Amino acid sequence: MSKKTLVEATINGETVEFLCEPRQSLLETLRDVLELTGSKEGCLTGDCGACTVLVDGRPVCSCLMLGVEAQGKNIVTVEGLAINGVLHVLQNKFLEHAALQCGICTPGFLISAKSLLDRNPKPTEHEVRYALAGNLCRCTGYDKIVKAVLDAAADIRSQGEGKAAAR
Amino acid sequence: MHAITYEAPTTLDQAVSILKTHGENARPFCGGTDIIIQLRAGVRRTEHLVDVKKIKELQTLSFDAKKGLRLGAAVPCIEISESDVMRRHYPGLTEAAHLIGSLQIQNRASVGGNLCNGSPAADTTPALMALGARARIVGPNGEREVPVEAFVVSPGRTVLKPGELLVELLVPAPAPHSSDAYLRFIPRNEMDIAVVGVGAALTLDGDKVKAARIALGAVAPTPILASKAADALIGMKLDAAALEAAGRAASEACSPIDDMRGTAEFRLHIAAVLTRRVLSIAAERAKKN
Amino acid sequence: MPTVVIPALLRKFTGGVERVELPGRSIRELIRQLGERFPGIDKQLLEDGDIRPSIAVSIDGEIATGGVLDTVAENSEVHFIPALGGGEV
Amino acid sequence: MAESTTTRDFKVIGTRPIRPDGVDKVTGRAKFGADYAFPGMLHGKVLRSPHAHAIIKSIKIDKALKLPGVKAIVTSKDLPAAENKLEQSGEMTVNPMHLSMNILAHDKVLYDGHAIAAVAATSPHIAEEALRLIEVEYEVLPPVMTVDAATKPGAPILLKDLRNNEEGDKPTNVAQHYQFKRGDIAAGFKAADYVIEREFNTAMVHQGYIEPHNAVGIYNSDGQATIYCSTQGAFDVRSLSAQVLGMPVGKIKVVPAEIGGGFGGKTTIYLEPLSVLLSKKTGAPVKLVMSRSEVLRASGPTPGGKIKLKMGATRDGKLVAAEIWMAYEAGAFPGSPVAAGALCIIAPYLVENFQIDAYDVVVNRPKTNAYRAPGTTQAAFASETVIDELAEKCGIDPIDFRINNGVKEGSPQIMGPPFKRIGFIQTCEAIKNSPHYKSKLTGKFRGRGVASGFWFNAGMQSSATVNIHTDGTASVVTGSPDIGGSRASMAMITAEVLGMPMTDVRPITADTDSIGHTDVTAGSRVTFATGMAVYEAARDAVRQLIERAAKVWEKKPDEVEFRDGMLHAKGNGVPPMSIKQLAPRFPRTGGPITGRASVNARGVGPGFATTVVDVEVDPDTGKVQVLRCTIAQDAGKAIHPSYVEGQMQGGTAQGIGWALNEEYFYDDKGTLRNSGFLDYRIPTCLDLPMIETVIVEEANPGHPLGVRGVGEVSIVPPVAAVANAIYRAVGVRMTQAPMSPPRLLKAILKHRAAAQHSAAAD
Repeated sequence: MSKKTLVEATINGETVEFLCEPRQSLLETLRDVLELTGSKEGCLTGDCGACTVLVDGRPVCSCLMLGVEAQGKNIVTVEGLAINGVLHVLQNKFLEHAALQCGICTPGFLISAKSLLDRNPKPTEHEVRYALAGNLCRCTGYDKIVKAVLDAAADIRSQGEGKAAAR
Repeated sequence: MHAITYEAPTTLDQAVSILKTHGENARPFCGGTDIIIQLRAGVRRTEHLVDVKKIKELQTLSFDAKKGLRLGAAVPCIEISESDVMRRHYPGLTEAAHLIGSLQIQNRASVGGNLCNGSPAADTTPALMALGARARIVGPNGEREVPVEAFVVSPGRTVLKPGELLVELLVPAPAPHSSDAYLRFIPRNEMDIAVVGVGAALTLDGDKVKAARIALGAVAPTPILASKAADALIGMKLDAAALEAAGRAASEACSPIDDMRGTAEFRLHIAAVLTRRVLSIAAERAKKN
Repeated sequence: MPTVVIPALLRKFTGGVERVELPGRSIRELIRQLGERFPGIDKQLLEDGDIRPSIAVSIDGEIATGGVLDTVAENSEVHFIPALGGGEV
Repeated sequence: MAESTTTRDFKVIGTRPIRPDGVDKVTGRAKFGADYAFPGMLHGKVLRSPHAHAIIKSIKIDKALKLPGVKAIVTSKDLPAAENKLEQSGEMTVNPMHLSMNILAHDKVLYDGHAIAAVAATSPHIAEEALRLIEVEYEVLPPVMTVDAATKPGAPILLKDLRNNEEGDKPTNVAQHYQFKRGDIAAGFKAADYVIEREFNTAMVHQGYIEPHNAVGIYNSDGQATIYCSTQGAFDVRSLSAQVLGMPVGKIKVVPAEIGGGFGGKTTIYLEPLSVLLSKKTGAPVKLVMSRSEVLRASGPTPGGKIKLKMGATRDGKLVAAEIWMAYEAGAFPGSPVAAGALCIIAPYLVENFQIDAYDVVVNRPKTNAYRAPGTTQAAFASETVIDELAEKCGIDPIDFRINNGVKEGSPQIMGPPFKRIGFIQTCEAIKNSPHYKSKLTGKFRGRGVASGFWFNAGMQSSATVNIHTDGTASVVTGSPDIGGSRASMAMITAEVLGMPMTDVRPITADTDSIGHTDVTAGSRVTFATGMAVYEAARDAVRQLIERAAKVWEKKPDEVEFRDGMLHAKGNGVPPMSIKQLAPRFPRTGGPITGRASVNARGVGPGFATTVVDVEVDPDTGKVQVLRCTIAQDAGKAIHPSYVEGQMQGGTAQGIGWALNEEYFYDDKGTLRNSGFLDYRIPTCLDLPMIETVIVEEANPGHPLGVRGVGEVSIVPPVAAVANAIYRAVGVRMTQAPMSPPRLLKAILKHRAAAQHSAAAD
């Protein structure tokens, strides 16, 4: 039948080893093998983005990557955004702006938004909308999500300036 | 999904020998953004996936002003859209790579994979065809090159034989006063498959067309070259009449179907519209080169 | 007296009559009195002794919740309308 | 009943605190249905019909059962016989036999994706492989896909037992005819200077919640079953599953998980009884999760249909008559929301003469279910487009036309009796005065359109408990699954009544054994009805607090009053006491304090919305871009304005998707060709502008806080508003939704050809 493979990867900063079948997606591996159920399944075809995780700093749909491909990779999921219980600025802004209703798409949006702000701390509204176009939300009409991300970017910039001023 | 095996060779020889031993049951595996979906849906029953992303030749992107572009089959689309060289010399191909799916998809999907998937609606294939790209293939019986327009033989099927592997795409260096462009029509602004896609490459001589290639996607069982439409432009000024004629000729080259993405009637009309638009964009760019 | 408005499709029982004044003070009484005045119409409104699940009772413009037990006032207006489906929160 | 909320000053209500369940949802901790796992849990998959209409001649499962890892397979043989009659369940009427036939096809499959069998195995992959080994022999019948096909003479009959209220014992595909009348339409049209008559067609569309249906069933040897699932109504899942399984309601406990969107689509059952059946057969917990394709093929979309509408107005812009014929695709079983559509289609307007005939028609498509203001968006597309056309003929601004004909307090409802306090005119005026409507729209092929909408909203049953903890903080327990942030509202109402900060109140959505019966989260009823129960439960707790304080002070309860979270003894200088101070004395004054309330809520306040959109059309491709959008909606009282805006924006976005690209695309064999998010195109982030909102607060006199429902009516105006904007942009009146590029381009080219022709003629 389907033999399992031993995979070693860094997930949310921790080196982990796990066994998975080649046919198991990274999403399935994260959720069913590693019990990281924060990444969600919405379509299994790469169209909704609810399963988005960072692989070596790039957002990918974990439903379209095999678990065995994670070998040697650095993976960040929504569970890895808060550091020692301190929420990431994006998480705080999503709460402040009521940028979630049902919350099923939220983990994917947070990951996509983080990857945008890591590269581009000064995005325009259109750049935010483009970066989030691979994540579907059916509850909010995106309005409050886009505002939350723009506000988070502003926060990150002012913190940066703060640090610069301190130096 | 049915049970599969997964191997990730690091050299071409290893890859070819693995593919050879499994024959029909094996497939090269790159971004996975098409094949994983197809395996889940049961439309492909491949049992052995051979991950080619660890092979150096398939990961190289290099440009030489004389020799042109060598684009490894596994180079992810995101690297193309983020490459200044690509944006400068092959803006149309870059646009096409940038249009595929979402950022999440572009981080995994490759131009080579897009071609090997053999979809009539692949975005990068018409762009490659317009540029006169060739596909370098290795297999048990050595190497061969195939022009991209001959690579896809029917929906989902390509010239690749069991054991063969697409290594890289070879794109000629753009001549002076040349450029390319790609446009597609989709109902939304992102995430859709092309209802019609048109790629064009032009070389200008003053305000006249010296050379032209036009390719279309999603309007026939495979991506097609609209040679008549392109040839008719040679020696012409790209005025409204010429664009109109080219659009009509491109549309006449199409044999589209009705489906959930659009009617045949709609596709024929859009093919003409996009051909006019894409030619104008390519011309504007060519003037600047 | 309370007024009962006959649903369009049940007016075949009333010979086209649209509004009837009846002395009843509860939905149960009103339906019984309707049945006496227009034989058969009560069976269209009742099932196992209560309002059919497919029907809602509106008293003075508000959907009532007590079925045949609901009471009505001297000048109440009673309508029988289709039970409706709903959507989000 | 209610003090006018506009004159009341609230401390918590109307503010924008962080939602209590927020942190769990941004950290990935929130447990949705598919996130549940139990030791020894098996995974289930469902075999579905590839045919739209066929007789099942045989099902062979032996090969599948032999596959290693396969533990059990169930078919309709495992379901008890069910009665063919209507029953009330929550707000819906249910036919137990049809429900059972939809869970697992009995002798016939009635749509592409109809469930036939379910497998439990040690992994989802093995269960999937097993499906391929189940052999089903079909006798394929011609599919009946549209209202026209289903009603033409000699049409194949879907349900042999189906009879309607008019054709006696004749087998039919028409499940029901509804009719609503007022005045004399012939006289009405005689009085009209302008009469517009058009036929509209709309496509079946899906709610498109991102979370697929899911269920984990655990059946214990003692006959007790537990179901974990994402649902809008745990109590409905319990009663419906009990019905399908022939189990006593009391033997089933339903634990509502966090729910990833519903919009009406998660008000019934699909996988829940299967998970229990498979668990009973295997003795292990069984989890089933639908794929996206299964969600689109086999859950409950909202109907497409045909609407013929004729409306007349006088020269000075008074609507005088309406004649409406409408038929909706119920899907494989009766029960489309066509009656609701009929009662809403012209509800915002005072029309003295009308006749509305509505038909519920079964077709070989999935059984439709509720979707945000069910049946009304399709209807408003027709009426609001024709009203726009009449306004144009009369040369009156479309908003003024609506204000002139709009219903207000005292105007008769479609059923006759007068409206109580409502805010329709106010929503029109809010849009008229909005920066958006006042701005000038410039540029080629751009247009601005407006439309309005009405929805009843619902009341129904809710229960709530408010517990005062030993430290004087509180928890509020309800049975209403929280789709859009309702736990925040429940906590805020509790905090308001108890005079404590919202952060001192923990809101809980309880399972079906832990709270009194509570009807489904639907009909925009949670903040209204469950909010009413919470308000009463909190007041019950306050009554008890007063008694306890009286005891402590050795006074009579009427000598103690409760103000701003403090207990005050009347008269002499006894220092006031906070709840925190009183709480430690609960044990010696009678024990814990638990406030309770259960309501079958009356006093529902209907909802109105008016929306304006600006669009730009590409005349060479037929593609429409929405440039700007503003919606004004009457909330009665906005408890948490951010989440009220969220409901307004979300419904508007769904309406825009409905207007432009969303539709079920079936081929001639009745197979759904776009059963995925790739080709079932809901709007992405790049397809929408910011959605500006104006919350109108016209207090509902039937609610202690003035609340109306806000969840639904926002979806009603956009389809018509977009159609009206397209007309202003390119001069074509669209009568088919969605107004997708191929359809719009065709209309534009036809319009151009006609224009050239007439130009040539001059």
